[in-house]
Amino acid sequence: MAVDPAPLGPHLRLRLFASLREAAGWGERHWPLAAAEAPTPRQLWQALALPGELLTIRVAINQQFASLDTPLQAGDELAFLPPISGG
Amino acid sequence: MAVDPAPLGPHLRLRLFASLREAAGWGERHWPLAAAEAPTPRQLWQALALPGELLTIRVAINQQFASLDTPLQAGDELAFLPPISGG
Amino acid sequence: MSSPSCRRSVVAEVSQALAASAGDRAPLLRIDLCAQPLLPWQQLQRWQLLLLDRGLIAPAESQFIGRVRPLAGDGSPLTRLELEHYPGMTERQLQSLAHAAAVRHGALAVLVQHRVGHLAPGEAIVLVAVAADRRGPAQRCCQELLEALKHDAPFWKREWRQDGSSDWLAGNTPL
Amino acid sequence: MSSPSCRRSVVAEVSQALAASAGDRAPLLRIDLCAQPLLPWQQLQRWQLLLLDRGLIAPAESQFIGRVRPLAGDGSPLTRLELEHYPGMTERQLQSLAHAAAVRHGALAVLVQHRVGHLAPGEAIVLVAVAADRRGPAQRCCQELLEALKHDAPFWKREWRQDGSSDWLAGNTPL
Repeated sequence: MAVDPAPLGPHLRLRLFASLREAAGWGERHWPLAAAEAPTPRQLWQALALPGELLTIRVAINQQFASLDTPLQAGDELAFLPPISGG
Repeated sequence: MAVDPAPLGPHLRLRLFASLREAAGWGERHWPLAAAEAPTPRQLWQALALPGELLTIRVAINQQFASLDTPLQAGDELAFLPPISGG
Repeated sequence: MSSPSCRRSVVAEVSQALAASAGDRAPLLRIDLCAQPLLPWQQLQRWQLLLLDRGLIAPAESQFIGRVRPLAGDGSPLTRLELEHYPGMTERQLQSLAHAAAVRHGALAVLVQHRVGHLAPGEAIVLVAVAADRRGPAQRCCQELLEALKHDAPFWKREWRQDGSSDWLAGNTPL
Repeated sequence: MSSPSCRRSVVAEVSQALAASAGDRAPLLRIDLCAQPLLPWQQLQRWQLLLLDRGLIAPAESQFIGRVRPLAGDGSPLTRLELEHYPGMTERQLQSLAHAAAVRHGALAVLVQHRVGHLAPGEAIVLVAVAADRRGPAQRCCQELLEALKHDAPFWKREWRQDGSSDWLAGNTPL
């Protein structure tokens, strides 16, 4: 799964992991932002038409757990995390 | 602390440990029994005039915890155990 | 003291420097992600030397080791277990969970070693060790930290079976 | 597999033979009283080899190590800790407590190593390890067995101080 090149203008970095990455067919991509745009993870989930139930997904913004309704800013890294199974 | 020699007739083996052994000045002795006699640990504690409070003491008969009021038989090993501090 | 098989997180180094400068109270944390087989006794022995080196005598030490089960969730033999993680976030979360648990329980030191990559059945996945002044805090901290990292550190397990098929696990085994 | 520093109890041998003949369900118990320094990692590694030898892969392993504190109860430096026991009864009680805890929690195997004699500050007093199929039973069994042996196995601690004075402890440190 190739990573698309980062756009020159303001953008988000998007990341998927494990089962979600495989179902979506990509693990990392960039999302260009218009100047005043501050989408939430929930809005991006719908815009990307990602597979599965958002209910089972946790999100991380800049590698920290965050709410689905946090407004995102240019430069942010947003990750959708399927159910965790560590340890 | 020398152990007294075992008497020829029916008897109990008595044992004390740790602080109780040191307070009493002996660790092991024998207690002759008359034919029909079956004293309890509580009775022996009093007969021996052992130091300290019986309330804080546990007894073991033949190396198993037992009640203070169990009748003892010839050949039994009775131990008075001060508060335990293991592990 | 560094392990050839385990990658030391930068976050851990920084926090440890802070801990050292903050004096006796700050817990000593050591957190590693390991791409190579994790040998718990070796790691524990190394950790023990590290504690001695810092002058820490821990009257109580509680440890947990988790290993790969021989069977997959569907009961068929497991050939290997794959552990994916989120580089950067996983280390940071382990660090933050370990620090929070150590402070909550007043632990002297916490060690977490967690595998990533491909593991064979029987191999160690995770090692958590907690040194404390009393047995209660050591045990409770170890237990809580294990639950915390199972639920709040981004790891994903995939079971590979003999026929080449695989499944991502959708959660943890019950406590 | 036998340890040079630890005296194996006869009761443990018998129970293990029984366990072996009773099939998979009986827990593997290994109980030792040690008159010489107890090196926890060595013992754990040996135990691990014993489990492998019996074909036991334990997905979850919980351990506890207790060490001699540097200070006596009155806050003065401790020169050594003396551990008295009741030969025969102590081994039997450890065996019976370990068996009961293992059965109660369905543990696969339990290791108990306990020092007797004179110990220096920092030396290991007790090592308890429990192997089980899941982390909950492993942790709970380890914790319960530690409490049980602290309260129901006949051991007595005496703290020796620098001025040659000593005190028998009248109980355990709080949990």
